[in-house]
Amino acid sequence: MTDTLHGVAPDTARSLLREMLLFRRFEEKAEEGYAIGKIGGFCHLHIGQEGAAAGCIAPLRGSDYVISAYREHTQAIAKGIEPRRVMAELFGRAAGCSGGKGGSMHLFDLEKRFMGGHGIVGGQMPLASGIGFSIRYRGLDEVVVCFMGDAAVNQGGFHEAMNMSAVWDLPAIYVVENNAYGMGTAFDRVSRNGIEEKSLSYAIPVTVVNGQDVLETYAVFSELAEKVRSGGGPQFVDVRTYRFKGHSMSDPVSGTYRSKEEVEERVETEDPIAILRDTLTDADELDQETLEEYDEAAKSEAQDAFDFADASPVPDDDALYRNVYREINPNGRLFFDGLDRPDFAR
Amino acid sequence: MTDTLHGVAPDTARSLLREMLLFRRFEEKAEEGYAIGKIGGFCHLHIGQEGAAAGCIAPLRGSDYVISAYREHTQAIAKGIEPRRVMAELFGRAAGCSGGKGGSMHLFDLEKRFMGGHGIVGGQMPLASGIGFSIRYRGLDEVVVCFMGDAAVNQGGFHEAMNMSAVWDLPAIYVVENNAYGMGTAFDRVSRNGIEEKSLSYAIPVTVVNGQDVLETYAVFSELAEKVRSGGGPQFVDVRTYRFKGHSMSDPVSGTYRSKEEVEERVETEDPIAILRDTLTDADELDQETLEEYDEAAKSEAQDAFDFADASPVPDDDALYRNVYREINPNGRLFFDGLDRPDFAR
Amino acid sequence: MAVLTYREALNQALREEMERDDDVFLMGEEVAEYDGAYKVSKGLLDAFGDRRVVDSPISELGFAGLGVGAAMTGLRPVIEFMTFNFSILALDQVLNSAAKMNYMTNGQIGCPIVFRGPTGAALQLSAQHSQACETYYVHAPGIKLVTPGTPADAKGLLKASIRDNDPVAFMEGELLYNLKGEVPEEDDFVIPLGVADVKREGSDVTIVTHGKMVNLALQAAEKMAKDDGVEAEVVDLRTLRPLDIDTVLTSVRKTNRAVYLEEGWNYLGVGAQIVSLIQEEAFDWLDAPLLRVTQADVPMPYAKNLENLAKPNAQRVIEACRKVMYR
Amino acid sequence: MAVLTYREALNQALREEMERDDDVFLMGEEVAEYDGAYKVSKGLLDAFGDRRVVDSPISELGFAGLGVGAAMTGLRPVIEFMTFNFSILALDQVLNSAAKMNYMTNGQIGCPIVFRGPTGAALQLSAQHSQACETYYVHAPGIKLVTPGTPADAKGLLKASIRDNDPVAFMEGELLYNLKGEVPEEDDFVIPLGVADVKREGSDVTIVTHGKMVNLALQAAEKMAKDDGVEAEVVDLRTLRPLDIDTVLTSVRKTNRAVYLEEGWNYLGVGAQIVSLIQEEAFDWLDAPLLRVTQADVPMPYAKNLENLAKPNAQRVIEACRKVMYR
Ligand SMILES: Cc1ncc(C[n+]2csc(CCOP(=O)(O)OP(=O)(O)O)c2C)c(N)n1
Ligand SMILES: Cc1ncc(C[n+]2csc(CCOP(=O)(O)OP(=O)(O)O)c2C)c(N)n1
Ligand SMILES: [Mg+2]
Ligand SMILES: [Mg+2]
Repeated sequence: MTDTLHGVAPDTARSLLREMLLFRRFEEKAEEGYAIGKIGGFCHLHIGQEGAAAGCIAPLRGSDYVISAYREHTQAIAKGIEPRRVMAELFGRAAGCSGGKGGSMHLFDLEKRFMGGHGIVGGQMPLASGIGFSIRYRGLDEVVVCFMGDAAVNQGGFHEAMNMSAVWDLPAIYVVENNAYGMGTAFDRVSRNGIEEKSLSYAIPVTVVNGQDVLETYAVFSELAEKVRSGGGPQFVDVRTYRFKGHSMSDPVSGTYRSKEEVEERVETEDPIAILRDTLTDADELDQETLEEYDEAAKSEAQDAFDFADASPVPDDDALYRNVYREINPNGRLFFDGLDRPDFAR
Repeated sequence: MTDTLHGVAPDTARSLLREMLLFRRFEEKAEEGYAIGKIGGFCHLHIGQEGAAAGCIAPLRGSDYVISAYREHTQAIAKGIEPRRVMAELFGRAAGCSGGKGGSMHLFDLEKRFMGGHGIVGGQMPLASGIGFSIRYRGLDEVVVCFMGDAAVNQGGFHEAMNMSAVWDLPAIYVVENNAYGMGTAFDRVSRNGIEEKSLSYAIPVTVVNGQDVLETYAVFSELAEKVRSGGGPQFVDVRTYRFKGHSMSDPVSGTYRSKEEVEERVETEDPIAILRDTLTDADELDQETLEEYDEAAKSEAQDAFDFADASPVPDDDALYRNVYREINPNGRLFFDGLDRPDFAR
Repeated sequence: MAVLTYREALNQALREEMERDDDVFLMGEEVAEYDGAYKVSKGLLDAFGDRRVVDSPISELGFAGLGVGAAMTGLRPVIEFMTFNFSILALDQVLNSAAKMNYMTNGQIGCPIVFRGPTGAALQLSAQHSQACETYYVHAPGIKLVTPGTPADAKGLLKASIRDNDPVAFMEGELLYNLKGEVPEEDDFVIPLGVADVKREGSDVTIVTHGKMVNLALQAAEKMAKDDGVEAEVVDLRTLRPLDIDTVLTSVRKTNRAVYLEEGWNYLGVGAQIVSLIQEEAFDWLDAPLLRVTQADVPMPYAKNLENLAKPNAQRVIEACRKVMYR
Repeated sequence: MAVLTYREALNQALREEMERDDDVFLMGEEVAEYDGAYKVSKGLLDAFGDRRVVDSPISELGFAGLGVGAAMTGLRPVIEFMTFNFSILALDQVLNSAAKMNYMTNGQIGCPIVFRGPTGAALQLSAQHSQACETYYVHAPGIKLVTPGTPADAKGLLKASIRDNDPVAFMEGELLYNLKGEVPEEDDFVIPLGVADVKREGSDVTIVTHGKMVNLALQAAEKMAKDDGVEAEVVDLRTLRPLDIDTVLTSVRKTNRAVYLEEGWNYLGVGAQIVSLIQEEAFDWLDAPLLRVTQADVPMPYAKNLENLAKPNAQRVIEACRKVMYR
């Protein structure tokens, strides 16, 4: 039993299932919101990769940090941001977790220690090392988990951040959500070797995980988080996963870069939700009824988030100039645009 | 015999000795020129590292490219630029290989295929990959050799350039002149592992060479150059060497970062010139008289370069605006400074 | 004249130059198999193969520098930045290698390279994907900057940029790619760099602008003509370096007043230099201070209502024109 | 008042702020064991240990971004760029992370960080080591820019910059480090950002400038007073964002003419913005066009004679002043 569950307690396993169902239903709602024009800009869905979000983040503490790229809706929820506030952000509403100013690519919640939501590929890497540096500087037993896509490892910032983390033994876990493609580019067209070798130059230990098996992912991250927490230094993880949808809502699901057949086959055989469902069912830890219950709950929470976002007001006009600076110096001019501005924006 | 000579023909070995003697004497003259204010700016001497310049470049063809950083005086000479034109450049004279506009850090000679002379640490790395790309694009059997210091491997540009070279199998040899320090920083303070592991992330083969043994270096590079030339793809080389002088003329030879004793000991035991002298002497391939002859020749060539530079005129005033652009478009304004400019600089 | 989209015009220019000269190649993210993130390079992989149309890793500093190295040996790379927002990562290679190479080498080694892609804001792409990058590319000498606002200019100027022997930054716009316009069909249509274009004649006020904003300037001008009977002259700089300041001065000497319109930020936006040149060279002709219409001085917000407030619009252009006309 | 060098003044400011606040740390190349490439951090490693004075790898993008990440969690990093020339490699983290963070997070996450180091040319360091970087740091909102020209300003403004809750770029100069000047000894000497300083009073012409050039402006002013009996007012902006434009306008309304002096390039050099603001806000007070004295529009050459031709000098400032005074 516990074998197929990778030593994960059945209750935990079930809560991971519920989480993944919520992520799936949430992203479907986001897809809908985008289709009817309530969500704008770029919108990158996590459908197919829910195992990584749930399995990597569930083992963390509230005081641990998570930082990511732009495909981060479900990670934000996994770290504790209410789905309502995530959806409201996608809708560009004041109640959004970034006040409507960030949007899909820039979800933030300092209290939940979800540090974004970054749009420059690889840009979050040095930031993560900085968060790790700060944890070490203050002698805390916290951990920072940094998500990136496979294509991000080719950025210079990856190299520099990994090296500094190794040199200073920072409490950081660098996680590649390896879905094998960066937009339309298969990873093997932009690298001679695999992700699992990308930390060799820094002597940072690597672990390869099947991200479609959330239980394996959960088990591995529970162990890694404690290793890092107890001063073991940085870790690198190659989480094998697959993107079921297009790169963003404006990109095709398949095309020259991957065939319809490939996608169908992976969706068929590697859906992290189906895999966990079957594991639990085989282990007599889940019945159809319970599953449907979970799914209904997920659907209604996603719908609730959608309705909340849809009903909530857009930012007031003054928000345009708010938060450009934290400190409006009493002397001198900070703003230059010849427009009428609220008094606080001199 | 041939054993201690690493299979290098005695004549070749003797010419390598003459080269290194010239490099040493040339750098001593540069040191003198800087001390009396005839050379300005930053001036980075290669004394102690002559083995790398001679051993890595001598095996190359005239049609092969060399590109480097700012510690490149002797490499420029090794690739065929007349010492007179190199010294004149250090003096900032019109007869310099960069017309006096580049100086010590920016030596160039397109005909000799010496592609600089670059001052931004790591900046030459992507350029080298571009030269390699161009060789492959044109289907030529040329090779590009790119020199860098040990500290340069921590630059993002190193990472990106190495990866692209691996992906596209570029005919490039990336050579780290590993003198164990970047300015005052010992490499082991800015990396967890050694230079020899820095190409693992790209699956580029690495070779470690004792750069103080010019014959070993020559032998290894003769082999690598042909491998790369015949389509073997990029190579990475960790050339172990040591800087006998300060980082630049304005830096101390020793200090908190390395002890006087350490420097003295390395100079004593690891002078590439002394090592080759002894090897040849032991192999009965060199006598005292010949050695002195060689050294006299080197001294007078260095002195000749110095005198030539000292006697040659500075660039004319119009040179200030020459070569900012290759093409002065007939329409529109290209220069903005409100100064009187020669007619060609509209 | 054929009616083409801005995207098609760029595609034609690339095609024609690649056919003309085997030294021209295109490199960037998604340019080959994906036909380009914005489909500008559609069909080029099929036409020229993967030797000349090359998908790169996400390594802006690296492939920009690789392009410079290739140009140092005489190739003529066209480097596509998916957007110029990402090119900030590559700026060191642009400024310290490309722009300075010909000078540092005393003219031995040139750098005939084009860096191209969209600049500025599209729709709700938020702070990190909406930055107008002209300032970062025009401040330093040694590189030229081209900013076409119409399909015809896009084609004629891209061909000229590829043939130019110096580094050229060529800035497009996501919101321009679908713009339709007439493009001359003559078989080698080239527009020389450094020639501004008076897109609309008028004698009451001069609106100077570049790139995407040309179309907004024309809208504003038409509206003013209808509503206020004011005839604004719209001067499209087209290339920011070389800069055809004479055409601007001629217009200002006629209208005695001018407004600079650009989509980016105000503090050292392009307009600051144009204003500084106009007041220096046409001081006695000015009847009013030169005004500038720019983006609000904030990072671009995501929310649609805020984004609309942040971007320049016709009303603001009209108000600025009225102001310099003391109406 | 104690007489200190600019270098000593910076060192004192760092020391005092690090003593005052454990959240302040210094990171950069050679800042610890080597005491700093230019010895600005001399003795700080001994005083504060390697937890707070940290030698970094040569990874500008990386350690700038690391600083931003640390600031996101409330630390107050001082990131030293050996020179700002190298910071172009880090510009993405400065613009896309530091400057936009507080806005993108709707004020949840600030970025109290200082990026400091020398900018502009020293002596014969050639094209890649002689670039004035102000333009790249002042164009985008969300970051402040400080450019002290004297030891007192260096100390008072560095302390203010470290305490400021926003990202601040703090630009020094190799050629300033040995400059001596009086520095108040009061035990917490802070100069608020956004206050320009009239370094010399005069009624005939206004010279506006910043940073290193302040001293050249004063030389030129003294020479004019001696040779031509002309009294120039020298306004040192000290901080470019926030910008004390009022002090500039007050001076120009008095002298009715102004010259902007800076060491960098002309096209979108800082002076372009100041000119654009002055002509907009003091149009009717101007008796002559505003002129600018800048570096020659070329990459900095190595040869001493060419470098001297390229750099601004007192004679050029004087000629510009004469011109705006129609003499
Ligand atoms: C520096 C930079 N270059 C290019 C882009 C455009 N872009 C956005 S996502 C993406 C692909 C990234 O793929 P990967 O890292 O594998 O993440 P995934 O989308 O697969 O999750 C690209 C090229 C960007 N945002 N930033
Ligand atoms: C991007 C960049 N950062 C910093 C510097 C300043 N700098 C010049 S040389 C140097 C040390 C380089 O050491 P290494 O690469 O080992 O070469 P070596 O001097 O030992 O030959 C530094 C930090 C620079 N020129 N460029
Ligand atoms: Mg991917
Ligand atoms: Mg070294």
